[in-house]
Amino acid sequence: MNPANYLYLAALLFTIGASGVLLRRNAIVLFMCVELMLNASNLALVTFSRMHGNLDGQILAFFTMVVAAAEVVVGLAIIVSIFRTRHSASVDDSNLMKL
Amino acid sequence: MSYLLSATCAVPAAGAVLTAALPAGTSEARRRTTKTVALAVSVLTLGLAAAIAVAFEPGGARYQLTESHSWIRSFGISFSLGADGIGTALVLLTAVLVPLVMLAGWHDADPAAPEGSFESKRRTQAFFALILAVEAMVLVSFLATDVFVFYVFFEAMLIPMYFLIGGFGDRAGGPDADRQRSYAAVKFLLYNLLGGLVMLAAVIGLYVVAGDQGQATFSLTALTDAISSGKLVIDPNAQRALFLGFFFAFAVKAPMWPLHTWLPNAMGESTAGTAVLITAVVDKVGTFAMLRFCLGLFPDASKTFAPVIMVLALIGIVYGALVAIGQKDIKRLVAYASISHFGFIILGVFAMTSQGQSGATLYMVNHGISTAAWMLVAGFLISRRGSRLIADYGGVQKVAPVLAGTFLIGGLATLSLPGMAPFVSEFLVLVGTFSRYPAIGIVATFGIVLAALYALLLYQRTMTGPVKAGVEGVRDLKVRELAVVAPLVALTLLLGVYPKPLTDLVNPAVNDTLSQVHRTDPAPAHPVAATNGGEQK
Amino acid sequence: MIPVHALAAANGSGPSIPAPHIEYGQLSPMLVVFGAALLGVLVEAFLPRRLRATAQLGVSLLGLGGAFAAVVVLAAQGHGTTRAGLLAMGAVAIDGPALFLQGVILLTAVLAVLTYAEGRLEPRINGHRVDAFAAQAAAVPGGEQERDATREGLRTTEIYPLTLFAVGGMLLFPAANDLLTMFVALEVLSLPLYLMCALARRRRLISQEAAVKYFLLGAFASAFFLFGTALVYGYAGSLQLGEIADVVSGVSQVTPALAVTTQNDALLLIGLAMLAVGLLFKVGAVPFHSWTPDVYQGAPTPVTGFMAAATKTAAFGALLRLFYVAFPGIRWDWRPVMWGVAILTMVVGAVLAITQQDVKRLLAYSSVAHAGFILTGLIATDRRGVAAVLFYLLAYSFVTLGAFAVVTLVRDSKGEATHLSNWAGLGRRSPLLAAVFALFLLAFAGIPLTSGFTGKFAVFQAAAEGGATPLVIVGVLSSAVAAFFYIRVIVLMFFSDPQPSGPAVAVPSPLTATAIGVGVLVTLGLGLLPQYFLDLASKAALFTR
Amino acid sequence: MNSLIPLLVAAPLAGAALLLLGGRALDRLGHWIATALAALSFALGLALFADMLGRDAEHRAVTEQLYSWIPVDGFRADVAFQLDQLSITFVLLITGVGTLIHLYSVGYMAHDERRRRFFAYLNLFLAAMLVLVLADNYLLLYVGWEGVGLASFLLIGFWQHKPSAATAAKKAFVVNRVGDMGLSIAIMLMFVEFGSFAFQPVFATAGDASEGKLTAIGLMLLLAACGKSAQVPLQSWLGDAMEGPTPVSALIHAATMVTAGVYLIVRSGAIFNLAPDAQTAVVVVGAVTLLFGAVVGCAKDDIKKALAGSTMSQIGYMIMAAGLGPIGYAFAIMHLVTHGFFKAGMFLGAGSVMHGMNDEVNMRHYGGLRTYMPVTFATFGLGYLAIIGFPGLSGFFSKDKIIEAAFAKGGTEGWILGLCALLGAAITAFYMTRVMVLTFFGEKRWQPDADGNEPHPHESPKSMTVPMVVLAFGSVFAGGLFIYGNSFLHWLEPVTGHAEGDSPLSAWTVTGLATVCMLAGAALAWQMYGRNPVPVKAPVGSLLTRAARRDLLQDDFNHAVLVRPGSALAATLVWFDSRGLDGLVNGLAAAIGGISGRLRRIQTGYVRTYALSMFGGTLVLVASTLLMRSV
Repeated sequence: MNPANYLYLAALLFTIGASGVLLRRNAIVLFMCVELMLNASNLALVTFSRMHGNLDGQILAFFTMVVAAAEVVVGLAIIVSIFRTRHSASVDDSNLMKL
Repeated sequence: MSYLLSATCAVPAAGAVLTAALPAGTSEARRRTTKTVALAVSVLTLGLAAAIAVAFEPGGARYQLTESHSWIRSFGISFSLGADGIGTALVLLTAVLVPLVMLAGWHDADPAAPEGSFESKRRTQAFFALILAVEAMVLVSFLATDVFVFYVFFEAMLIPMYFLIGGFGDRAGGPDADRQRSYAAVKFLLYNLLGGLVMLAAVIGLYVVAGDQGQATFSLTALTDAISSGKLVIDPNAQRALFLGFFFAFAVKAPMWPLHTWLPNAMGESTAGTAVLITAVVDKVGTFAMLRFCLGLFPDASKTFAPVIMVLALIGIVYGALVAIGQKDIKRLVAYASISHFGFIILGVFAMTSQGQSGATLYMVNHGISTAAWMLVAGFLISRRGSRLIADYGGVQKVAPVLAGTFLIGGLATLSLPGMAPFVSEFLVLVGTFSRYPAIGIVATFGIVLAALYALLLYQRTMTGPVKAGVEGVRDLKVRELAVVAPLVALTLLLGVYPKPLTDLVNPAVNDTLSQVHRTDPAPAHPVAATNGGEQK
Repeated sequence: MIPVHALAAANGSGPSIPAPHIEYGQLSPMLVVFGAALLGVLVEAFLPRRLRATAQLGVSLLGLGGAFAAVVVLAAQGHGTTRAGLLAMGAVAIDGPALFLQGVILLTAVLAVLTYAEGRLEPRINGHRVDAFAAQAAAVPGGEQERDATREGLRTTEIYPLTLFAVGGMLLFPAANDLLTMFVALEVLSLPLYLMCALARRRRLISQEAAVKYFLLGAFASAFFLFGTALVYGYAGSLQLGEIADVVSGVSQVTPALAVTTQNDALLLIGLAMLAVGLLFKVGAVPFHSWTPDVYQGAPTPVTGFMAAATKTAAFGALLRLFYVAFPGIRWDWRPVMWGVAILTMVVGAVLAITQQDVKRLLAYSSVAHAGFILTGLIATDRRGVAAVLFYLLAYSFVTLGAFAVVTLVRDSKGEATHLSNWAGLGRRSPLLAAVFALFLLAFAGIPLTSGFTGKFAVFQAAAEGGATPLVIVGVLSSAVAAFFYIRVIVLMFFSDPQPSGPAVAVPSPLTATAIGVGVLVTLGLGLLPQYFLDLASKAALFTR
Repeated sequence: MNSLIPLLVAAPLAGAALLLLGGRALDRLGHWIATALAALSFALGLALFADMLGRDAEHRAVTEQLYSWIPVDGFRADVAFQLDQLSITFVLLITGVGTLIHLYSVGYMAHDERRRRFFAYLNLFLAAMLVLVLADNYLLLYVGWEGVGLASFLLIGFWQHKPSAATAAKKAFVVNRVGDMGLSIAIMLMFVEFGSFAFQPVFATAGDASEGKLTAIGLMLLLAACGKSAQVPLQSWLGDAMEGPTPVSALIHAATMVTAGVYLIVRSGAIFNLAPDAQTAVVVVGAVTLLFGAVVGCAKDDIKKALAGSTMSQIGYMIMAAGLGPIGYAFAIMHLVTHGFFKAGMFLGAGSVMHGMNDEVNMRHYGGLRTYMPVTFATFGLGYLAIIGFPGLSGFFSKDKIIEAAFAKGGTEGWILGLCALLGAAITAFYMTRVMVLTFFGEKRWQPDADGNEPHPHESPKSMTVPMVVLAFGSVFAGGLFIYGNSFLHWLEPVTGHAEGDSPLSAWTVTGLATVCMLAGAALAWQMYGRNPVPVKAPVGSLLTRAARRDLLQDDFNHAVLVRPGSALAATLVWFDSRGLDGLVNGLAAAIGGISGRLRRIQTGYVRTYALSMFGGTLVLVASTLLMRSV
């Protein structure tokens, strides 16, 4: 299969993720969309790794997964604490500071 | 290497720190200590300035007593000082005026508010320390022979000046005096900062342009030497842009029409002493720098722009005088009169004749002295009556004849009465202008009529006529105030009758400047016979 | 680059894996900081509560101090200049810029940690001194649990290890020599910061809001960075900056795969742009700046100070390395774009700051404008530009830290009084403090004889020499606009009457006083006698690859 | 001997300084010190005069170089005095009349609490006036020129508590400044043309310059002369200047300062001789003013203002004579000197009358004073006879010579000028007779003053009458002395040169005509005021009378053409400065603030908006990076 297709898929996933960040209100969903973007990058990395015949991309993909996990930990902690305060996971409710 | 120049600058700087560090407190004794220390420092500075004048040989090199200390090597900057005739004259002016300003403002920083309010306990210390800080920075500006050093102090002096304007008023304003004063201070700072920042771009540009040709230095002497010897050739367009960058800053500081509108606010809202510092000392850095930096570094661009600048200066002369005539506020009137005078100075600088430039330099000194006298007496008057409005005065001469008399002398000096110092300089400027630009010279001469109008109208309205209600209680000048005015009046008369020491000091530097711009005086059409000309020295 | 055949070869030779060569000595600053962070975690776990605060402070200061000492030693040994090199198989570069910025970050962190430990500002609770951080971060604001925690005088001492982790990431960030390391460093420095933002004792709602905003946007930006990494990797077939540079400028050997991918410049350019997005987000450049005011305002002020100073330093370090090491070959592509970003950043930052009413937001916008000024130095694309940026970051860090430290001192009953109207007349009540803050503001405004001026002069000069005269002019003009709001604050402090019920200025402990004092000294020192540090920056201004 | 010249100036200058700085300690003696110093100066003048007489005509002019004043490259201004026949004439007039008026003022100002200051100003005036006439270059002359202006300002406004006095003082100074502008420009022109503005070199080289340049210089000098000597169009200040104490009017605004314009033109003869167009302008100004002043003098009821009109008119004669060139210079000066005597005498007489009449100045409130103030009447009467040109008295000779010279100008011009001068003589006789009759003859029309005090006219004290008597002697005999053997003409000839004109009328015809005119004018006045009762309140009068009372609408003209537009301009500029220029600056600041306020709104506080801006920013960044490559 033409490796370009994987790249197209990666780009598509990335765009979907980014759109999700822009469109969804729920903080958790929003964060999942970011994860999607990271995974799109992973896909691209693995594809390129394959194309170039070296492992750098794949290694980075593993790192990405670890980082994503760490992000989840931190992110969920923050989101949960704000949910407990506000009883809402909508990011649009966090709007005290502006202008 | 002599350390006289840096000592002269360092003494007031150290004095400022010392004064600021004196113990705080609002007791009379504490305040007097502060004032005495500050005054002593400024007198010491005067002594050092006098030493410079004595050590300076008018016939010698352009820059004397030079010293150079490595400062920021990375940018080719050294802390270089050097006195030339023009700088020395202005150093003397500054050193003379500062003690007088302090003496005049002896009580300006006394607590204004009743005990227990939020008035700072360091008010007095701050006031005198700021004055000394301004003095130090002004002195460095007059003596700097490094473009960067000049720039730094040119710009840095804004800050103490800003606090002087914003923090200490003359207590004669209306109900929103505080707001007006902080507006004035901000306006002063922003205007000048904008000018300074534009100049910063030009300073950097100059360094880059010079660096491209292997002259990566900020040393004024090195740059001017390279320019006059042709080692450094700045492309005309670049030269014009750089000139405008420098000139803009100086024109704001000077201030030249139409960049002058900060001055009336600043002088109107601050204390009389501060107003004198602004117009007589700080603003002189602007006109001084035109002479030293604009002409020295960008001779061709200076010549290109000279006619435009002359016209703006001319507008300033007439405009300033007319607006002065229409003023209702004494201090603003003096401010507009100064704007008119700055027009003359700029005219003299850019006429590029030896009379014009000598006149402009003398003008800086003389305007400093005469306006100081005028403004300080006005300040004494305002402090007594508590109002700046001309309409609140009338018949003061009846109750305070000496005050009225000195005020008249200040006014007469301002209108350049022959026999007083400003006449010498004004006439030189006019002659110098006329010999190259006759039309501009003639219109500028019209300024002397307008000057008579605003000066005498002010005198007539405030001092003569029946005694107005509220003026009866005005006391005549006290000894301290006389001690302020007397030297100024004496200098005005002395330099009017015998300006030779000053002209001798200034002439060589002026000739050097003229040779930098490759200008010679226009020759008379039909010179008088050689026997008469031969006597000229 | 770890080629596949190398691993295969290792397999062939036997069960032992050749250990990668790690230069522990040269990595010691980071190792010390991470070690201290882990120690901090242990302290948190095992030490009784009453000892924790002191112990954490000690551990942090020792760790940071030790790391700084290591940096100094490394620099003295010439690792910044002659012995600069790539370490850990090319993952990390220890060279002049890296060491210089690590030094700056460590010093800033020391001062920041001092302000964390400040215990005299908040009123004592049941005899317990408390600091600026939440009693119990997990407790619901205003809830029963929080009240209990507060009554018991609890303190979030986790802030210290978190900070140390962040510092570790920051140390690595400007030293990262491949995109993988850079990404990891980015996350390591970011994740603790997200948490730290949420830890304010007062106004916990906005603190949490700041955290969530920072987190979501930070993660979003990281995603861009990562995708950019993927694209650049796709183009160059390598993550190491030096090798990318070789491919970009066409000096490396062309493998068949490279022959295909380098056909497609879009990969490179889009990748570069997305990498830049990730980093520009961190430095707060327009249009990626929108998090700055909210986060700066909401985060606990000591954290804001740390974040504003150190994050910016680290991120600019990474940005410099990225552009100067990996992409000098296509500078004609990215320079114009960065021009635009710089101009936009300077102008928008300055203009938006004018109408701000909150001192922390004001400083946030000011930091945006400063990011723009620093970018002009970056655009110079020569050694002088690097030196200028390094110097500017040094100057800026201390001013920023000092300024935020001053902000912590102006308080009323509800905590810090950050609304500008509360600052009216401060100069009459506490002239010294107001004078110090004024000094910082003047340094921000770039008034001569302060460090801000020297820095600004350096970057503008570098930019002008690099041919970016219009940038200098825009910079100068936006400096004038920026001056307006700094001066506005000074006017408010000195020339306005104090409000009768206005805030009081708390008397700080020596900890905060030290932080402020050092800030003042550095501000004046770099303004009056900058030569030594300019030399240092200029010596350090060469990237190794 | 020459070293005494600076002392001439120094003596009164020292007096001024001493009196101003000396404070109250000198209140009791100050006036005598001032008078003594004035007398000393006069004595020095006499000594120098005697010394000069002892030398040949060619060697009489001497120069005393004091020091280099403004040494700038290519520019040389010295403080140097030149004493020649012309200047010694002035020196003697100034110090002589000046001393007398000092003496007079001792009595006149006896009750003024600021007498010391008055004498200081008088001394200051003497010093400045002496600098003016002794200067050897135009710039130093300028110092004296404005110095007398200053003294005039101080003395007109001496009673500063009166707003009218203060206004008049300022007006005098400002109007004079317009003239001074002319002098400045003239000096600048000379400098550009000759590289010098000292008398000797400029006059020696004047011939090299083009006539256009010389005309320009001449016109500028004329402008200066118009200001100082109250000639049309800068005449308006003189009438108001009568607000000053009467001795001031006598000394400054009759005898000396106002004649400085004549001095300037005569001194600059070398330039004017080469610039006929400028000369024409001078005679036109002189002729117009002599009629103008005379007409104004006819309508005034204020004795001092009537005399001021007369002064203006008489100086018009002198200016006209000076404009005639070498045929008139000497006569201009001669009339100047005789006028100095009789006009000063009459002013002192007027002062004496006012002194006796509770400071009343309205002649309609006088009448029949001759018996109450016999000395005043006699001296004033002699002055009167002198000014109207009664045969044998000094005015007769000097004025006659000017009329002759006017006719001698030749051609139509000569006729016009001559007839003007004759007409002027007739009007002079008319208004002076009117003054004489209203004051000293007829019935008493005395009115109580504002406080209700009835006047008790009495003769003035000796200190006042003695100077009047001395001046009356001068009024009677000076003319004859000067004309005897054309001594004055020969005396001045080395300085001014002399030429005989080509008169269409014989000298005797002119004398006859002048006498007839004089008699006609006097008779008309007698008819109108002597034979008919004089109304205490001035009748409305004809249009011309009303206009003349308002100084022929000069102030109305100046007000409409200069003052009102000027203040409107100033007000407009004040508005423009605060609203226009400053508005622009504040507007710019407000605009940036406005932009900031708008731009703030993109900071909505919503995370998703921020994300959107980042996303958009990324797209732009990517797009522009790609675009850069394709460009």
